[in-house]
Amino acid sequence: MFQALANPQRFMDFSRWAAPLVGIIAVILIAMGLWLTFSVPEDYQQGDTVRIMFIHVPAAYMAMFCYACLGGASFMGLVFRHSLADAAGRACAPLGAGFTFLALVTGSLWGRPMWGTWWVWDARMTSVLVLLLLYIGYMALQAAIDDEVKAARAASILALVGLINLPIIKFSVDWWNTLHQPASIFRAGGPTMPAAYLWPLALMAFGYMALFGSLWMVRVRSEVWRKRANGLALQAAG
Amino acid sequence: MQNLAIIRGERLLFQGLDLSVSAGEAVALTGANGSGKTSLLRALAGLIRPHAGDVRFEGPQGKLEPEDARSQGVHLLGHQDGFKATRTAWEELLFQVQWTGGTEASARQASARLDLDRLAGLEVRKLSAGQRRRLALARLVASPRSLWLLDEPMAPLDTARRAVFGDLMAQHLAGGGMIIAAVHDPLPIAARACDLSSAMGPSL
Amino acid sequence: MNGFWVMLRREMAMAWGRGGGPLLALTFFVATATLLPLAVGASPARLAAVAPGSAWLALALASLLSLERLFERDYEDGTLDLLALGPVPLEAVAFAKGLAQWLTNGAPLALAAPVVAVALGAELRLVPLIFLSALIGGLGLAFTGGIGAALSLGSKRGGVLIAVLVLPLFAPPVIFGAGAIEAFAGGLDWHPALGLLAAYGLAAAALGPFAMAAACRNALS
Amino acid sequence: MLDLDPGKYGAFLWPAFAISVLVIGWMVVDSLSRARHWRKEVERLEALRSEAKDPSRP
Repeated sequence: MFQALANPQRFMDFSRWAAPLVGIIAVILIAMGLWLTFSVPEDYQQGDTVRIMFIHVPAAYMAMFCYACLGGASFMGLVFRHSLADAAGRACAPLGAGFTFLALVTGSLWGRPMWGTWWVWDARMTSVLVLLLLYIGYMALQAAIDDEVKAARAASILALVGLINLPIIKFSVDWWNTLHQPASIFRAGGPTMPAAYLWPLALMAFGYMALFGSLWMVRVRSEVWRKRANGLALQAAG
Repeated sequence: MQNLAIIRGERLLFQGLDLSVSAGEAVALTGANGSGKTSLLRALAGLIRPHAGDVRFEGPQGKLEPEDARSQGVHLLGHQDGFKATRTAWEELLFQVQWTGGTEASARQASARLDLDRLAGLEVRKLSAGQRRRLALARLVASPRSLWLLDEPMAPLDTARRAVFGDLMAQHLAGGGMIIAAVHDPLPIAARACDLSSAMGPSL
Repeated sequence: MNGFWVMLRREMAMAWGRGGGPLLALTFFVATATLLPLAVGASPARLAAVAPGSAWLALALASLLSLERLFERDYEDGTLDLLALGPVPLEAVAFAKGLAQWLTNGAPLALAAPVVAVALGAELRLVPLIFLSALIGGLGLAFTGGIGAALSLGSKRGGVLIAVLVLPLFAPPVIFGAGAIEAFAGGLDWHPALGLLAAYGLAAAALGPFAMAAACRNALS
Repeated sequence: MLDLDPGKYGAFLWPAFAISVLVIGWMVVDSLSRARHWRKEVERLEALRSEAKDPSRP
């Protein structure tokens, strides 16, 4: 499948109909998810704040998912030298950073009533914060190098190094968490969650994923157009 | 090299370039600035990846792997000579010679040959451009590598030094070596001209 | 003489040479540590609690300093072109540079770490472990930092950019390094933490050079 | 049916949703506007180029 999409023109034809379609699917899923979010019974302990979980957990999941996509695009870019893979990486990072930022903000708002503070160095929140720093590092490196091809390759190398380090960071933060034992608010996740909550969570997660997929295609399309425009401008000047 | 094409920053420098150099031969690359002379030399040295076409090396026993050929058989002398300003001429020459396969003895010999001995103790930043270029040439002489890739080697040299350099090049060719040099004014040795600006074959 | 040793000898000579060697990094290390009591007050109880941790934090920041010198100068004056055509691949060159960075920058900092920690109120019995964790941690910091240095070649803002790229990757060594000391201080078993620190360092030393070489080739192209 | 009254937790629930809408909104708007901008740019440059090639064509 990847080889087929590697050629820019075929990707543009494919994404012309795929992006809007996936976008519509995303809207439907998120709408249903939100509807359920506000109709499921509140948590006996957390009260209504548990509803924030339905926008926090998908965002935190997307933060990781986008970085995996970023790593995949970087690998394709480095190994197979697809210019589209570089465009995919460049397009994916801001979206991933957005979801990561969302995960941090909603997580802090969700925990606020219980912790009494706006931020607690909880294992999961800390690793999401480090992930946000990795995204910012990727984008900073991409912006710092003038030559676009070199910038894309350097950023791809960084993304792969980050991808290899991600599980290590996750493990080290969890290990560090056991050393310091702060309160963890995320006991709600996992099988102990009442069945009624599973539906909105799944709908929102898939909704976010579809949203990301559609926006990613849109941004890759704009990257392809930007490169074409640069080429034309160069020719006009040349 | 066959059907070589190089793109730098989305600009096609040249394409469809076919050129083969055999032992004892010299090629002078000419062409306007920005026509890709330096990029071609760097592509031959394996630093730049050509957009199309390939570079092949053949040794006495037949085809050589590009990596081996480049790590043992290629000297690249660019605009910058890679010397650290705060280290002494001798320290730098010794490192560069040992790094490219020469020995301390061959370094001493080359330094004497290019009468650099009295500069040995000086820090590189105290040397003139011509002296630094002779120091770089000493590396070429001290470490026996068959292919010399030279980027405007004559620029900082005065006429007397050019003659000395001409002899060195002639000797290198006589010993079965090869030279590809990007130049503006003609080389002091017989060399086949290859104009890059005209090497614009059918558009890609 | 094997290319690797020629390279290592040169890197060591250059690091110890006229550049004053690790003096700058050591001064920065001590300066950062002295700012701590000025910032949080000098009450021994409060300082002692954070002494090992902040010594480790200052160590990580100090190891960032000389990273820019690792590749940038060779890239700018044309040496990197020569290094790419040497008898050993760029990966070996990168490994030599990382090793030299650890020996000429990491080791002195590791020697200074206990002094700084004790000055901040750490108990004397922690000194051997602080030195050990700083030395082992230095390996990971040197090679991961080296990746940042190589990646930022050709960018306009070297120094700060390197910090932004590698500080998130410094999370594991800082956690395991400081964690080992804290575990020891708290009477817990500190061996696993030190083991993980060593594992991170060795992995960085094994994998880092590949990323550094790829980044150098990218910058050279 | 819809429990839209979070009671005292409203001060945390609504900001969380508001920020989510803002950030996702920014992502959508930025992506779409960027795509439209560059598509227009390509069309403008192509028109310019075809015009330069044979000005006779209207």
